[in-house]
Amino acid sequence: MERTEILISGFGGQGVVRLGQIFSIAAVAEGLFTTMLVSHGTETRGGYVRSQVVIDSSPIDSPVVEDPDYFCAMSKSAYSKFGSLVRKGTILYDPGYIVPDLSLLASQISISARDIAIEQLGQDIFANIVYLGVLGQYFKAYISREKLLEALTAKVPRAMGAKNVRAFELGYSLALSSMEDSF
Amino acid sequence: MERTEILISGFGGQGVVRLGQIFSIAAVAEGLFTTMLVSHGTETRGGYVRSQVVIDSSPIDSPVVEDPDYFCAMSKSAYSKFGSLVRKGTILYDPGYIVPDLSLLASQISISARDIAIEQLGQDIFANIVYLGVLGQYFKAYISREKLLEALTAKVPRAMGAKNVRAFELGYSLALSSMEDSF
Amino acid sequence: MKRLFDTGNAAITEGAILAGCKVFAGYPITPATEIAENMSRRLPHENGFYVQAEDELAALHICIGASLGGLKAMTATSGPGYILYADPYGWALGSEIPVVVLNAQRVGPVSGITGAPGQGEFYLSRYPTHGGNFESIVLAPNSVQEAFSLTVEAFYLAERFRMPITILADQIVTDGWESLLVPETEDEIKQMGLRIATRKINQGPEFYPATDEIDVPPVVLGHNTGAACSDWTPTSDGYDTEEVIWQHKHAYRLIYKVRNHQDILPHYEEIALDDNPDVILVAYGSPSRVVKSAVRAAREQGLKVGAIRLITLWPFPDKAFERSVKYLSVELNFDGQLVREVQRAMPKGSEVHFLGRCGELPKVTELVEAARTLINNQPLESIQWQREAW
Amino acid sequence: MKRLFDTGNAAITEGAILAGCKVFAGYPITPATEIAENMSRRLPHENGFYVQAEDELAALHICIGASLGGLKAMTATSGPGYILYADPYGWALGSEIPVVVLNAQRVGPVSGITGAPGQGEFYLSRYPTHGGNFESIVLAPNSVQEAFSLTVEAFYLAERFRMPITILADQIVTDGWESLLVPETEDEIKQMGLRIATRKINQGPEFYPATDEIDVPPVVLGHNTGAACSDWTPTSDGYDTEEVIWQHKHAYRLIYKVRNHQDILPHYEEIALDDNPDVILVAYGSPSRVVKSAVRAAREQGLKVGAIRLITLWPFPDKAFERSVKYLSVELNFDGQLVREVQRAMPKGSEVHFLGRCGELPKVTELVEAARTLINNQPLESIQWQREAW
Amino acid sequence: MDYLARKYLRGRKIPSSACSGCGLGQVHKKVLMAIDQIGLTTGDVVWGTGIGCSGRQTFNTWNGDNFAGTHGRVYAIATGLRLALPPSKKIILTVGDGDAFGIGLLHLLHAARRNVDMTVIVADNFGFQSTGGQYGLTTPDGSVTDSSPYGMRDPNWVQDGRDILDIVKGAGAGFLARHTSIEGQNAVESIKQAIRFKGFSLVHIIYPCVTNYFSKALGTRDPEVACRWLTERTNPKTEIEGLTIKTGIYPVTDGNRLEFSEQMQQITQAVQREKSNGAN
Amino acid sequence: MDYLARKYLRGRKIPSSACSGCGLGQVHKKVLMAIDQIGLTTGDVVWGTGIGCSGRQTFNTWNGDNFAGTHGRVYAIATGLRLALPPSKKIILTVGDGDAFGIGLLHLLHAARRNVDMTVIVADNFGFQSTGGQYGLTTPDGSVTDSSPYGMRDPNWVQDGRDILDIVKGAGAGFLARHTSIEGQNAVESIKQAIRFKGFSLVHIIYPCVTNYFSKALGTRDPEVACRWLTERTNPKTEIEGLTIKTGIYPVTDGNRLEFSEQMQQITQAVQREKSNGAN
Amino acid sequence: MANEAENNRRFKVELDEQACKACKYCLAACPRGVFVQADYFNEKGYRPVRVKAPDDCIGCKRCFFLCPDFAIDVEAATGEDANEKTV
Amino acid sequence: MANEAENNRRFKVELDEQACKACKYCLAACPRGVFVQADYFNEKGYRPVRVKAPDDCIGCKRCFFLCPDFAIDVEAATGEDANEKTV
Ligand SMILES: Cc1ncc(C[n+]2csc(CCOP(=O)(O)OP(=O)(O)O)c2C)c(N)n1
Ligand SMILES: Cc1ncc(C[n+]2csc(CCOP(=O)(O)OP(=O)(O)O)c2C)c(N)n1
Ligand code: SF4
Ligand code: SF4
Ligand code: SF4
Ligand code: SF4
Ligand code: SF4
Ligand code: SF4
Ligand SMILES: [Mg+2]
Ligand SMILES: [Mg+2]
Repeated sequence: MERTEILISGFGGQGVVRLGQIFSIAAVAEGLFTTMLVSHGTETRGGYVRSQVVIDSSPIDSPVVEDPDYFCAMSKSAYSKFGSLVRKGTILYDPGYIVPDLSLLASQISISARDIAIEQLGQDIFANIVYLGVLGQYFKAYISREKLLEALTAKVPRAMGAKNVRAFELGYSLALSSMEDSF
Repeated sequence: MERTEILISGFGGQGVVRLGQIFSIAAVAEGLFTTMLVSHGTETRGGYVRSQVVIDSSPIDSPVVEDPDYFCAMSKSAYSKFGSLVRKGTILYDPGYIVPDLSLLASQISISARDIAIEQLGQDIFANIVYLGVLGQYFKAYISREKLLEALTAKVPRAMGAKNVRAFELGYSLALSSMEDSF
Repeated sequence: MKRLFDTGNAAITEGAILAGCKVFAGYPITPATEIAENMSRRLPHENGFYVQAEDELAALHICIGASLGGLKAMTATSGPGYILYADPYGWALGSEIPVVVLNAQRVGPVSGITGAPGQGEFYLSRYPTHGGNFESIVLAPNSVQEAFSLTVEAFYLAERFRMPITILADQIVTDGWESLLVPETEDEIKQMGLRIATRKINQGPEFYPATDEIDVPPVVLGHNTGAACSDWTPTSDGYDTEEVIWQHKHAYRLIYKVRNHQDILPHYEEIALDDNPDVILVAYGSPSRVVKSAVRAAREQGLKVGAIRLITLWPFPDKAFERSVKYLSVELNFDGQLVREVQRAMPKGSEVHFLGRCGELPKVTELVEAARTLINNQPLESIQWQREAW
Repeated sequence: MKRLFDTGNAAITEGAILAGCKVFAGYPITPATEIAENMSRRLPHENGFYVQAEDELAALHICIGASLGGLKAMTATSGPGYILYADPYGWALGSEIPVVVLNAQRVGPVSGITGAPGQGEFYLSRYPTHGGNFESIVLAPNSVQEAFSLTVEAFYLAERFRMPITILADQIVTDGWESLLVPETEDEIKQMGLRIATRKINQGPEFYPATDEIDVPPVVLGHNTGAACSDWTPTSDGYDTEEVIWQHKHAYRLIYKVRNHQDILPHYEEIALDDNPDVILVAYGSPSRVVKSAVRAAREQGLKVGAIRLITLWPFPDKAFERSVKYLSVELNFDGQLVREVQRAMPKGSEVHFLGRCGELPKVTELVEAARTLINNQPLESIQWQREAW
Repeated sequence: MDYLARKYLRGRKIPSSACSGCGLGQVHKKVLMAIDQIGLTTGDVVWGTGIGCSGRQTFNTWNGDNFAGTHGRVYAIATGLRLALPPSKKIILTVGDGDAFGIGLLHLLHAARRNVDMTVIVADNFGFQSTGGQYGLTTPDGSVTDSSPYGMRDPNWVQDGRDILDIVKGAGAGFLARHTSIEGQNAVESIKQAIRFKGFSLVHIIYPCVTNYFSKALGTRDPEVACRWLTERTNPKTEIEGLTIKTGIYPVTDGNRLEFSEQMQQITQAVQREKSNGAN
Repeated sequence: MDYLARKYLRGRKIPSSACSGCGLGQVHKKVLMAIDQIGLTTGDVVWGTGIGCSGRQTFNTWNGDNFAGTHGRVYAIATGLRLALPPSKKIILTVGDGDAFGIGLLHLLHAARRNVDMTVIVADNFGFQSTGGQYGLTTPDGSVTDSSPYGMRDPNWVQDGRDILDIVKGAGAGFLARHTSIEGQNAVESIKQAIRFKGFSLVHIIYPCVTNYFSKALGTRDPEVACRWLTERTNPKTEIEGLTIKTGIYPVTDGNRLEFSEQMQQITQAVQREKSNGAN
Repeated sequence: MANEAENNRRFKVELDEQACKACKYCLAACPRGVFVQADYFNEKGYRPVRVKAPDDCIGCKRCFFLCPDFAIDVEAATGEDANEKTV
Repeated sequence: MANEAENNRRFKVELDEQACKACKYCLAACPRGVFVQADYFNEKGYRPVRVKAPDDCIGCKRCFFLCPDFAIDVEAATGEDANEKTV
């Protein structure tokens, strides 16, 4: 597997870090080298949160995502701040927060994670796990569904286990219609 | 006047610094450049105290006394610590504390300041001002008796003024019999 | 061997515990707080103690007191706390007491930016306290795995040199997540080249010998050895003295026990230097990861570029800079600190340049362009900003 | 003009009062205590205040608070107190508040020797706090007269650069007694080249402009200008921000307001350099007095020796070291600090050597012999003691 | 923005970046109500803050002059500022519990000893919250926090017979009071008395941190649950296990000491009088 | 040397380099008498000191293990040492008034809060004497010293209704007492109780500094004059102007708190017990 | 903002919906049920509380005291400033 | 040191004259005038106090309590250690 960069960003409390963490744990379990950088605005909640994940079959030098293959854009400010960074990759934006800027180079796919979470699971906090499922689809060749679910159940409170798995499945089976290129 | 170095040392409370200070104030009053370094053992009383005075008609570079022209040795430990430093100069030792080591290069003159102070003034604390008088004799050509007395009275408590002047006169008039060379 | 995905802070905690750390005293500060949190959870299981101190000054003094009683101890902070370590750090240097100090550098000065990386304490880690007359040992990890291994190494060196050892990390290394291998058996520990030293006790009567030898057991109180250690210049049996000759011997020992044993300290890493490159990038900590990517990217574009990655920052490895070449120091500060030591150590006829960023890592593209600019003998862009007035 | 015979500490007090110092907050420590004592006696007569703080950290913060309210302020300490200034020193750097800080260096590390001279804080005075991204201004007097004039100059520079200025003295300068001339009239002040700046008040709205210009009035609170200053990176109107772009501007200003105005800082002194001597002694502070005597003594013995005496230590005057020659750095420490900057700044083909003493000044004879040894291309004796094991 | 914010605060940081449900704003508002009811203007007050959530959310909200000190040091800066400001100018400091009762306690006690005219508002959220929620000096015994996963056992300043206000009173503070952020006008009245007091005054106000403290200690971020927990323990009629909060004015022995900057002026005047009539 | 010195002290620093007439030795001797009368040996006590006259004169006189901390920090070092030493080992600290009540007060109060088993002997000579005699936190109001040439007006910790022992008591100290160095066996009895007490104990002992304090404040270095001054003001029957010294045991509210290192051990054992019976 | 037209009320309750962080202190504290949480999101992504029944307000100012974000004004409708009169 | 021969005394007072710093606490405190200041100097340059009238000692131990330099021992002459019995 070549060096692949994933950028995930939104506002505090959306589980941006949790999403990157679960995905990475699954990658490590598959024997891949993985790095994740987390940065946020101010010390308190509410600022922007960004996590940069790099996955590679050989040791990773720079952990900085400079040319993301995938960008999970989960809030308006994240999209406007990092959208232009994506050149060859794909922006997976949540229409619940973002009106896409078509002048951007990257191909863009709408992932209505927040609405799916609210409609199917009653709370928007599961949107990040819907995204997990979507990423799972893109990386099917390298990271198995089992390893993703294993990592997911290990990381979420037991009481919320079922709803999280449900959210994952919804993302994993989401029709990515306007997806131009697929692995 | 050439660069002239005076070393004064004894134990805490003997007025080693006061002696150097009064002598220097008189020298400055005569328009001479003067430096004085003070160093002592530990922070508390009782350690050795040393003052190094340099006098010159032009600005002084090194304030360190490396080859004293005069060494007022006022205690046993001071004499044993610094006696060997004096080569071309004269050691003025107080026999009340010191048995002179004749193997030393320097010419040595006994100044029984402590005994004079006790016998004539009832207290050994005036020994340092007897030494002031002795130094006054050696520097007659450069520092007047008036400037020395002026500096003395300005620096000692008024109540002790008379006794201090008396101690100075005793030193100033002391027969320095074994004085080989004189200014 | 355990395969984990965790942060530098977690790796540091596991490394310390593997090395035998029994006391962690600290004070919360971003980005080092997680070490304290991990320790408060893990140490009780290892018969160890987590102490939350009233401030950083007390935190390092509490660690030193524990070490003085025979327990291995560690503290961790960032810039604003590191300067409050100066007093205890000096005490541990002078009394030769083993302790490990971690500084997760963030953007300064003052509170600067709390959650972003900086490298503003390069010189302060050499002179973390007043007075001079001592040498310092400072190790700089650039990954989660190395944060683990250098923490184990720091405890090892602290015992052998009986002195404080600084781990100079930055926010990317402590907060960053990476795959991490943790040994579970003695063999695995050896395989990973990890070194662990057990605490010996100085039985006296000579507690402060005027020698440059290491492996002199530290003073440990409570074993009735009649040991004495203080903030004053010590005689060989530990009395306080104001004599210059004892101070001279004390300085000789504090300086040369380190300078005469640099061979056992971790060595710097050379990257693509075999073909005498035109430009050598110099870095430590997280920027060195981007530097490695930049060397590969530059080589792909036909630029003869290499790199030197420092691991032991102090004593500064002069012998790494024997080549006469253009050096480019890449640092997370704007005033340029590492660059001055490269300029001092490099042979005459070479050039030194500086690329400073702060609060974010430089981009691979930026470093490749900088190398190209130098190869073409043009001035670096970063120097222009001096004339820019916003 | 008054002709006095007094100590460096007395001269510093008079210089501060002449410059308009109204608040001295300090904590007792040898050898700086006498400044506090003089201030407690003199300031009430000048409508000023002496405050004895609970520790050095509070002392410099109290000075900064007074300056923040519009009063010129100063504090003084030695090594063990200077490290406790790191937190407030950083605050004054970041908030650009004028204040004068004196460090009377004594022998270290830790409590070392209290009443003897050292020069262990050369690098610490450049990096007195964490975080980097700033330049420092450090002045080093070598006599009682210069302690007086550089204290006046420090207050002047503090106002124009609106930042803390460090006077790096040593125990010989502060405790030494010398003849001292003190001006009594405006003309005499001008004759002696003394510069005094009055305190201006920043009316906003731009309190932190991203410019390298000096003479930007400092923030003063209590005049209802709506001013804001903090420990965080400031926007131009003083808000706290975590944005990297503002941090970049803040760093640019803290570095380049100093680097781009070095011309108004006191220049180094050159001694007997006209005939391109074989050896140049380099020193600051009290050792430089012995160096001057040694140059004359060496010349008398036919040795072509000169000297460079630094007055502004930081920013380090690289241009003083443009000659290709053998340099010998004479310092009051054993680890060698000034020597590293000479090695960094000197041109190719020159050599640098180090002669370290501590707790006492070197002898003139020792320096002359060292110069002779270097002229004869032999190794310096001081390097041998590394191998000596007592 | 309400009328208080429009009258006294700068728009840019209102509403603050505090979490939803954070009680800090309630503390902030009570201080502004006290200032408003005394009739002070922005020019009458220099506002200082510590760091952390309390510092970050109140710094540069005041439309007059203001400053933020480093952790625990604002009391020393204010002491120096006091010497330079005219006595009429008020100094009001909003700080955190860690700032005042942890790292800054030495400077706070010495400011009280010197009776420096300042009003310290300690916004107590039961620990170091801006660094992620570690226990502090007022965290209720047994609480689970990020740095006490097995329940906090470190003796605090507010239980087991200890009361930090006792210590501050012993240092010489002239006016002390304790309230919670969810109390009403009675808390505002205490703050008014503190601001009016000519010397060192301190008001300890406990407010709910829902994101860190209450979410870990009570397992919920719901502000209502936090309010109920606080109300139950404030001046409880019945015996209740764990922390109880007695609010109101905390009696001090003698409130009319000479103020610090006045005492300093008196020394200067006495010395100059003595010199002028040639006494020495 | 007398029998106490022969039994417990090292010859090299006895007699100390203290000035003639300095009362520090009297404090030092009372501590040794207490140790002797309890029946402790040099192996039972680790002795720590501050710096200054009190530190310099007592450091490395104890023939067992001993250490000297930097100014004001020995309480923090002792806290760490407490974790490593067996509970039976006593920690005794001899420190100065500036060390304990000035720069070191934050660490001292937090050591008391944690109830760390140590005995702090504060040797109070009314100021910073080793640095030449500046006024300190216990210097009597109005005293002329090197840093108060016009008479000290800075409020201290021991007059005007303030008592530093009140503050230390508020912090949680388990045993407190005050004596002067010229008192007799009653002072030794208090020190014995302090050493026996399992937790934080402090004995404040005032002694005459003849060289700096009394020479400037009373114009004489004569120890007898200093003794008379102290005796007049110790437990005075009649009203007397200025500082008075009430000696004896200073009542604390509750003396039987869990000791710091015991509490730490309990956490470790509780956590390991819970883990072993698979609770989490 | 609340509707200006209803001027026969004794108290005017205004709630700044963009400043609101949906903490619902006001909602829980109001004895008259004047508030309700909206179903739309404000700029910051919170579903703000809005004034549902302004007429029922009795001017107790509990909401004003408890709102951490300076988002609620309660004034006596008759123009004379109700804020001075304390509860 | 005090003369060993006088063994019919109830208390033995020993004074280490080299350790003495002539502070005269003992001299002032002794109710029986047992001490006097010598006219010679000891090594350190002090004129030490010496035991003038050992017989008059009543073992009150005031001198022992007040001597800052561990220079005085007061023991019951009958060998049984007087120090245990406190004043
Ligand atoms: C010397 C120093 N140590 C640590 C920190 C890190 N720090 C930043 S905010 C904070 C929390 C302070 O707690 P508190 O004063 O209670 O404020 P809160 O965040 O709880 O409102 C800390 C410890 C710092 N800024 N400076
Ligand atoms: C951080 C620091 N500040 C100042 C000093 C200087 N200093 C040395 S001894 C001393 C006096 C301390 O007074 P106290 O504790 O009362 O001891 P004393 O000398 O009076 O016995 C001081 C301030 C120091 N050693 N360290
Ligand atoms: S972390 Fe707690 S105290 Fe800080 S802003 Fe959030 S709720 Fe308020
Ligand atoms: S200065 Fe005072 S306290 Fe210090 S040794 Fe001398 S008499 Fe004792
Ligand atoms: S003032 Fe009282 S009744 Fe009116 S809206 Fe607010 S809480 Fe409800
Ligand atoms: S109290 Fe204020 S911030 Fe909270 S829901 Fe009500 S209006 Fe919104
Ligand atoms: S024990 Fe009492 S009577 Fe005997 S010498 Fe001592 S003071 Fe005098
Ligand atoms: S009390 Fe002790 S030191 Fe003082 S005079 Fe008597 S024997 Fe000598
Ligand atoms: Mg808090
Ligand atoms: Mg003292």
